[in-house]
Amino acid sequence: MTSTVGGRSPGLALPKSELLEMYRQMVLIRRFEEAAAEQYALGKIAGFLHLYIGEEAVAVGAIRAMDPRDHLVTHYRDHGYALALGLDPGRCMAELFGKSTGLVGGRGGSMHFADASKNFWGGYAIVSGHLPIAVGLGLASQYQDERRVAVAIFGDGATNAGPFHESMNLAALWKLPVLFLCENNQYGMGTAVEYASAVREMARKACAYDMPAERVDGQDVLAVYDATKAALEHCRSGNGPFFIEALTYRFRGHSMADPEMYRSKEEVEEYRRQRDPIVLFRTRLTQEGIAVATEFEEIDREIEEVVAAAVRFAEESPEPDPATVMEHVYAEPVRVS
Amino acid sequence: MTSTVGGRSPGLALPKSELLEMYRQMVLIRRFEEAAAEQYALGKIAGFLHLYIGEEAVAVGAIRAMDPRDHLVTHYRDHGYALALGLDPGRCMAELFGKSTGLVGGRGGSMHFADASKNFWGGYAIVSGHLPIAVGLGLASQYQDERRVAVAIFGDGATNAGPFHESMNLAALWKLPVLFLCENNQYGMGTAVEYASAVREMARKACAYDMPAERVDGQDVLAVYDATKAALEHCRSGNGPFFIEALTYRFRGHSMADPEMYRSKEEVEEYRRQRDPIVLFRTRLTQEGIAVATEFEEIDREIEEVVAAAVRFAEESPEPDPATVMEHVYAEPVRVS
Amino acid sequence: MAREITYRDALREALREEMYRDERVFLMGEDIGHYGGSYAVTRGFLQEFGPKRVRDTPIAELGIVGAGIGAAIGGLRPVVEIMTINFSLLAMDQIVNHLAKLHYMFNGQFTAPVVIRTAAGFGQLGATHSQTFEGWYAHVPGLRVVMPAVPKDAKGFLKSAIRGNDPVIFIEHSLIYRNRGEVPDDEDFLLPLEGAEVRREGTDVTIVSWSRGYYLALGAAEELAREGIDCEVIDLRVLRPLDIDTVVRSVQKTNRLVVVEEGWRTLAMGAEIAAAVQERAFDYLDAPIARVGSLEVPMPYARNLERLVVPNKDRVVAAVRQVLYQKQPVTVG
Amino acid sequence: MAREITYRDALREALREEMYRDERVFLMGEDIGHYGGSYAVTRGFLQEFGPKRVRDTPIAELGIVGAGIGAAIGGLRPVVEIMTINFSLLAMDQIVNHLAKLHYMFNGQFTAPVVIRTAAGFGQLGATHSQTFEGWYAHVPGLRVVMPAVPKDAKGFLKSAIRGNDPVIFIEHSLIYRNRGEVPDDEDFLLPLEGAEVRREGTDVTIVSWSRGYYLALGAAEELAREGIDCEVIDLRVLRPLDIDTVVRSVQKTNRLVVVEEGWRTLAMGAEIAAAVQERAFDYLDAPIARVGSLEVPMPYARNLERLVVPNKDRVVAAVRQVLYQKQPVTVG
Ligand SMILES: Cc1ncc(C[n+]2csc(CCOP(=O)(O)OP(=O)(O)O)c2C)c(N)n1
Ligand SMILES: Cc1ncc(C[n+]2csc(CCOP(=O)(O)OP(=O)(O)O)c2C)c(N)n1
Ligand SMILES: [Mg+2]
Ligand SMILES: [Mg+2]
Repeated sequence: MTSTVGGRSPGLALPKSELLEMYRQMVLIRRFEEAAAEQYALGKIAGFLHLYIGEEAVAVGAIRAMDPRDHLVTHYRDHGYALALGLDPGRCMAELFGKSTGLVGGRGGSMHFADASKNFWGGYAIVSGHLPIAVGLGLASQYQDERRVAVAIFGDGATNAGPFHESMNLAALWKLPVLFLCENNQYGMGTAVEYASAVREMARKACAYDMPAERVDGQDVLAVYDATKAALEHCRSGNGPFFIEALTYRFRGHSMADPEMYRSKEEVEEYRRQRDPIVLFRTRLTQEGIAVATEFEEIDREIEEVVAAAVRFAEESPEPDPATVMEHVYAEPVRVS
Repeated sequence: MTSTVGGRSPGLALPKSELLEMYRQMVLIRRFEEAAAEQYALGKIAGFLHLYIGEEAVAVGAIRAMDPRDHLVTHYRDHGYALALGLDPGRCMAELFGKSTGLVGGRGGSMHFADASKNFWGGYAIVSGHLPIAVGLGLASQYQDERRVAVAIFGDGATNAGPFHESMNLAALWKLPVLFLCENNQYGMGTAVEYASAVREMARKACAYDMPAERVDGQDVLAVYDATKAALEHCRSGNGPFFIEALTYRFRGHSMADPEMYRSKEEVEEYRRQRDPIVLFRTRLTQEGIAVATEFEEIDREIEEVVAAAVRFAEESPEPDPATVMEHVYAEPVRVS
Repeated sequence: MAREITYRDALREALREEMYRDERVFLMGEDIGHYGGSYAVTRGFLQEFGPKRVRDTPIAELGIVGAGIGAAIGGLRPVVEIMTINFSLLAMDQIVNHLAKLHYMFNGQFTAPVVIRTAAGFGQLGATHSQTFEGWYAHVPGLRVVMPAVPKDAKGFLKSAIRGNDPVIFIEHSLIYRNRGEVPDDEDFLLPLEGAEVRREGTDVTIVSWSRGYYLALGAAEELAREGIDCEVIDLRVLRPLDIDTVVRSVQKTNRLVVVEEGWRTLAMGAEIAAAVQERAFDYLDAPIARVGSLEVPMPYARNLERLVVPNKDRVVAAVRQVLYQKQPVTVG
Repeated sequence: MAREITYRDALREALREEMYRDERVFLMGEDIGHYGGSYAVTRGFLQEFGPKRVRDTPIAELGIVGAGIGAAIGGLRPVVEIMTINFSLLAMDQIVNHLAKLHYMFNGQFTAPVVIRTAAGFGQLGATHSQTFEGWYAHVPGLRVVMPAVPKDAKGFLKSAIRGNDPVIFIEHSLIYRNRGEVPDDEDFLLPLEGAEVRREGTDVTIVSWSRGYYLALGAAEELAREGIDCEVIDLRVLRPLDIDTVVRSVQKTNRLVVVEEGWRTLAMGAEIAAAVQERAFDYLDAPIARVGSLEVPMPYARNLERLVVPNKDRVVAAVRQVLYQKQPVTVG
């Protein structure tokens, strides 16, 4: 498994501003989601809310490595990606509140963030169902000679589903620029990898398609950045798809409804203490002499405000106009019946 | 790829009667299908008819290695398996004719042969759709501690479909006694393997599930027998599933409707001349001094009669009774509406 | 003897009793074991019965339904859980092309008695998690489709489904798991997998529904009763085979019919019921049969939009008034 | 200007013209290239357009529909072929949970204009290869579902489908590819993807059908005309959105309706048509609406059994007599 600790990460050569921005994004995701959990408890947010807390390094590292023209599709655990893409936290929170100012006007909620202007084609809630869509985006890129990579985000659980396999095969067969980025957080809902997958390392599944693959420490934002950067380069250069498995861990339940009976409190505590990606990155930047405590603290404070403002914005935004409920079922007008 | 040529095949240690029976079965399949093709041309058989000609060694070698208690499910190209299992050629032909005396009373036709008394749970016509069923049969065996292996027959084309992947993973995850026997005849309908699969060797797909796999010369009936025997032993001993790829070739079109524009006449001729499994086996048995020309000729003559009788039986059998058309939709009585 | 228990507990009892009764019965599905079941129906079962009989599976709806079929052919009695009916679309080929057809296609040689438990429901879950497809399954010869509304039926049907020899699509509803009702004590309490039930007798209009819709129908009937409108309420219970006779008999008495369901109106159960009733009770009908269903949109997340989309008691009341010509016909979604 | 060509050639022309007109249009499907298309619709296309635009795919219905969705989002105009509608069950999740919903779910931000071409049909193909599911697709908001009967519609609809911005399920029929009919010469001949067509005017009874069923309806009408029974025949053409108004207008004239289709009767298109027509033309109906469909069994292979199962002209004639009360009501399957 690739990690940057010990070695010299190319990511460390990023300008300090970018490194701090990565830190900022990770903190933003963390605080945004903590606020979302609170609002959920207050009944302001409903339905499914899948928190990304603990996994922030994956989204932040990956998005930092991407070109703005690259395509992105994710699964339902999508807040982190939206925020790392720079989408407005207010609009993100408003989406969770089901408000008209939300990313998709309140129609999608937590699982269906999207922003076409960022080539973020959405979060999808059918496990593995979005993978063929990523393949198609890769096909569109290749067909139009665009050198854009389609990045697909999914979990360990998704790799056991048929659509994953069909997607991997198609992408490899046609040498499409698709980056399969698997967040192996070791559980699919309450089912540990060992109860769901014949192999424990998701990256091994790429062998069936002769697809290059790499495992990376998903708690190490620089490692994710480095691996993604290299993988994107591979895809962009016409070498076909690439598979990255980012080993990570979610600190919260699968969704807000999760009684978490399938893992021990100790296991979770252990990860929180030892493997918090924000703490790890902060420590790293400190050790490398790139930033000092007060800089982090200032960011932390700023984020508190950003998140508070986001909640306020969501709270104060209007509900969707009921008159629009039938809009956008079809793109073309429907005249009969 | 495993072949018996050169080395000493355990299959050769079979009693002469069994070896000749294998020869007989291969000839039976060949002649049976040639007759079926004729009857198709005469309009006695309709719908889809997928001939197995050229691939006989796979069914005959595999079935010979199986225990009668083992389960079998196949794809639609199923005549060879039925005949190798010893099912009555007359009832097989009658099924093709859609007659009441057919294996399944004329309800299934070519693609849906079955005989529960032989643990042959049917030919299925949705590519890869029967693989999860084989997994379930393996599960039933394991659950009931039966030491029966579930053997699934499928083509190269099926390995690109999602259900294949879900089946492989489940079988490997639960260490089920399932033998995945892939007939790689190098085409799925008119699509050559290279246009359909990211890897050319189907056996490589097992790596994603940590499943042992072997390639075998599917034109060499002894090689198939040997490989299947060993694989079944592996499965029966509680080691989980096994994957065999039998490299073979179909001498006829995909079905009777196939204009065969996707491959050259030369390619087909080459295989017919060099790689006919019947000729290869006959030559082998002759070289090994196991049997002489007159013995083969007698079998050939006998088969002519068997097949002629089968056609007669089919021809003379009655159509299904129209009054039965609604029978067997449900196993339990339906009382309402 | 009977006790009042929840719909969830009725299901739990049915499963437990059948598992104790018959070793061949086992459960298989996503998160039914370590997680405890996404709707807690199987909570504690893994601990009680062990991992052989309570099998957590990979996320592979098609694969596990197919494995259920094979296991059933191989002599077991699988109860396969598909977490929600939305995901059953992934298993559609196994259900329709395999499970429903085996028995007929192979001339009755063998059966595949698989019970597929799944759940409909909604609640700000978004477009892909708020659907219901009972009408699709009810279209398919070879399947039995059950959608109980009350705990007694939940238990009696599930036990019959497990013991029977036909494949059964057993559809629960996430919003009624906590509903309570009387359930007989008898461990051999079984209900035949057919037949609608008149749960409230009335003379003015018939309302047909099932599952959660039944409660909407009942609520509307109670509200209308206060105005002196006397509704007969039928719980359809089983969607295939369809007990249209019970509906027809009721319409012959009331002469008016409203069907209430949660699916999109077009081509849902209500269409079949309306078509079948006009075929058999044409001369009895005093008004067009009305159908109450969801607005024809992918379900929006926002609370206010979702409320507009799904049927509610007011819409049922409006539909009843419509078939009674009490007001200008109202659009009922 | 118009020429008489086959249904197959109409489709071929539509595809070729649109491929020449717009570089973004490409075809993807199993055996559409080297094999030449299982129904020869794309024969020669690989040679004409090359492998970039005529893409043979692995057997992976779900994957290729999904890839079509992604390609469409990415700016292309994919025409995805699913060899037969039976296999579309494997892609059901992509079609229903993804394709149909994207536009709404993401608030209109983008569209996925995928055309899915597929074929219904039968002919001793057995239980898993003889089905038709147009009614299922017509249930789903967000999809347009087209099932043309005549070459002109085949061409005009397919071209419109490719140029339009909505997903379209375009269903052909294996038994009418050789039917001939007039097709305009114009390369910009487009037909809006909505609207039924009255193809034969009549006064006594309305017969509604589509695709191959239309020919059964027409045959029955011609036979009945000899006895002086004057049938109006409507080709429904598009199943979603459903042009019920055209049917209602006709029924207001004829007062009697027969629906003819190939699917199992229960919960098929005929159910919706019957339900919708009784809603809107209740007072005009002089007889129960009759539905002719397939017997409710998995399709048997044997010729004589298959003949019993599928609808035929005689059954349509019997249904017409039934709604005319000409004889004792006949069971129409
Ligand atoms: C096809 C399908 N089956 C089941 C579910 C229910 N479900 C939602 S998330 C999830 C677990 C997914 O696990 P994984 O892919 O590892 O992603 P993670 O949630 O761990 O990020 C399940 C089973 C679903 N949404 N879609
Ligand atoms: C799901 C599905 N898609 C497509 C088809 C049509 N079809 C029938 S056989 C076949 C090719 C299968 O190839 P392979 O698995 O290699 O088996 P082979 O016919 O070569 O023995 C195809 C595409 C089908 N029956 N099922
Ligand atoms: Mg996970
Ligand atoms: Mg093949």
